[in-house]
Amino acid sequence: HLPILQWEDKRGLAFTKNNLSYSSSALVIPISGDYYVYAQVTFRGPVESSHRASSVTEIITKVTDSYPEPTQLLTGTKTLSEHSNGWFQPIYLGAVVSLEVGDKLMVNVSDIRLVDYTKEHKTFFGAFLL
Amino acid sequence: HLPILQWEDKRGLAFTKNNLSYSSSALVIPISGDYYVYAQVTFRGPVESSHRASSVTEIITKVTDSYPEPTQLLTGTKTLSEHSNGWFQPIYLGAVVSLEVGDKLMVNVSDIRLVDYTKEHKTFFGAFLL
Amino acid sequence: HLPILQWEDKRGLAFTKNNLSYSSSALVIPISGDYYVYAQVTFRGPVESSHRASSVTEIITKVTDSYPEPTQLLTGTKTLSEHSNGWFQPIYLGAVVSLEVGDKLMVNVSDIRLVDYTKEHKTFFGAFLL
Amino acid sequence: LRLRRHPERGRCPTGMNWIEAAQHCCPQCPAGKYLSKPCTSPENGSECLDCPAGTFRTQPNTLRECQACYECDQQAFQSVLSNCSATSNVVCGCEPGRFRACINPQCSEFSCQKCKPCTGRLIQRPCLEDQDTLCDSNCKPDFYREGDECRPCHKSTLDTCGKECQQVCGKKNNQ
Repeated sequence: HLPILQWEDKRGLAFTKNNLSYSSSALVIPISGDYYVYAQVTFRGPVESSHRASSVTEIITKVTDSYPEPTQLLTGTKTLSEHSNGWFQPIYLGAVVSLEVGDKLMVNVSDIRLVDYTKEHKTFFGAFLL
Repeated sequence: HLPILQWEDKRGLAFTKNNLSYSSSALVIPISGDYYVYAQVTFRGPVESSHRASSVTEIITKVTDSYPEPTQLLTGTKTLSEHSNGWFQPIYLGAVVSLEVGDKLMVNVSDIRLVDYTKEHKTFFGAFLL
Repeated sequence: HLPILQWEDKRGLAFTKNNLSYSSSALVIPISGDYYVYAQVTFRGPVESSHRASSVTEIITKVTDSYPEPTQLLTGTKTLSEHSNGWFQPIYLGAVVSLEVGDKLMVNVSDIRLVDYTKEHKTFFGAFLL
Repeated sequence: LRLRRHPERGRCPTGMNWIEAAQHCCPQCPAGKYLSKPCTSPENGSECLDCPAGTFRTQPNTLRECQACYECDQQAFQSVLSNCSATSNVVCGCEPGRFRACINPQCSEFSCQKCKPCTGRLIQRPCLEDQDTLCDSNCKPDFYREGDECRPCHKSTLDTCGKECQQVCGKKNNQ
């Protein structure tokens, strides 16, 4: 599977409430219902000249105890035609999905080394119950 | 007018509820109010070398029985500087719009051949009442 | 600080309601709570050949009377590898943020000359209380 | 069965539209206006107001607002061909000396590119609104080809210039 991002859930702009909790890289759904789920990952590179990424991908995934396979809910994938001396590429995803209590939401990326984790307002992840 | 996308509204992650119905390529608004409307289209190419797209456009449009012209609500247009051997480009749009009962929402694209319809988590469309 | 965009709040698709008001370039928060805040800016260029922008940035910022520094809530930044004869680049941002009554939300951009202000459905800004 | 006194939703006589809030048909407002208050009954008139400055409606309607006018992208050398009026959107073109280079197939997005000057060549077709100048492939008399360009013959550089230049400019001097 693609690497899973880990998130800050308390400090700065980050918060969880209404029993939507965060544990081991996942948002845990407290009550079944329709949620608007969203995430933005800012990718940046090149990291090492050796590795030339040709594309970047962000996937919001659902994992549920009752099914062994993760479900890909939302995917943003973009090829890179960027020049050598430094590039930035944000990918935003958001949509309504039906979730069950206990479902876990995670964000996977194609290459964790390309993720700009330096500023909380450039890479973020969240959900709210409709 | 630009080509209109058709959508799956029942199988997989797709669903409609609370009387928001889907028919002939459009979401039909059941009650007047403010809705958060969103759509992502993943474009990919080149399809045939003969046709070199220089840009891709996604438009969320409103059509109403009482007015002969569609209204463009949200537009994402991106030029392509992509290399020849395959490119991907997602465009996400979302905003709050005031809608009347019976209004129809559709998604138009600049070139339907460039739309990646292969995976439901890459191209999606929805709305919810605030 | 980066230039602040000014917005139309009454004509066409634009509107404000439920006491969310717009004044001097800012949305003013009427009651404390969690808001989904979003904005899309379509950038386009080149404007004058002399100025070659290498990237574009959009930031949703919060200003509050009780703190002298603005807080960057959401940032989208993208490098440009575009060709000479005209490029377009939309950046969409959206997330849930906790806001206090009286907080002001604004949109800053890296270069105001590169903002496509010509059509209301290409560049927009909004927020709603959860 | 109960006879429906009022037409069902959506079936109004021409020139009238169903108003959901009022649950009856109302006369349309003319182009250039919008519905500020629905009629109290199909027999009465709707209250219509002029589209505010900067907005328009091209068709008769019962909509609650007018559409915002587009703006021409003056920073990108667009010019106003016709201003926005209460009944029509703005129409944009390019400043003199530039032509429309379409960015999307529908050409609703375009950039204004400089017209080719055809220095040293005859103009086959002048620069049009949506097409660049078409230059003759051959250089004009007194001009010689250098790569893609046509350069003027100069007496002063005659002996040092290249073969093409010698051929074109040298011959003229010997006549």
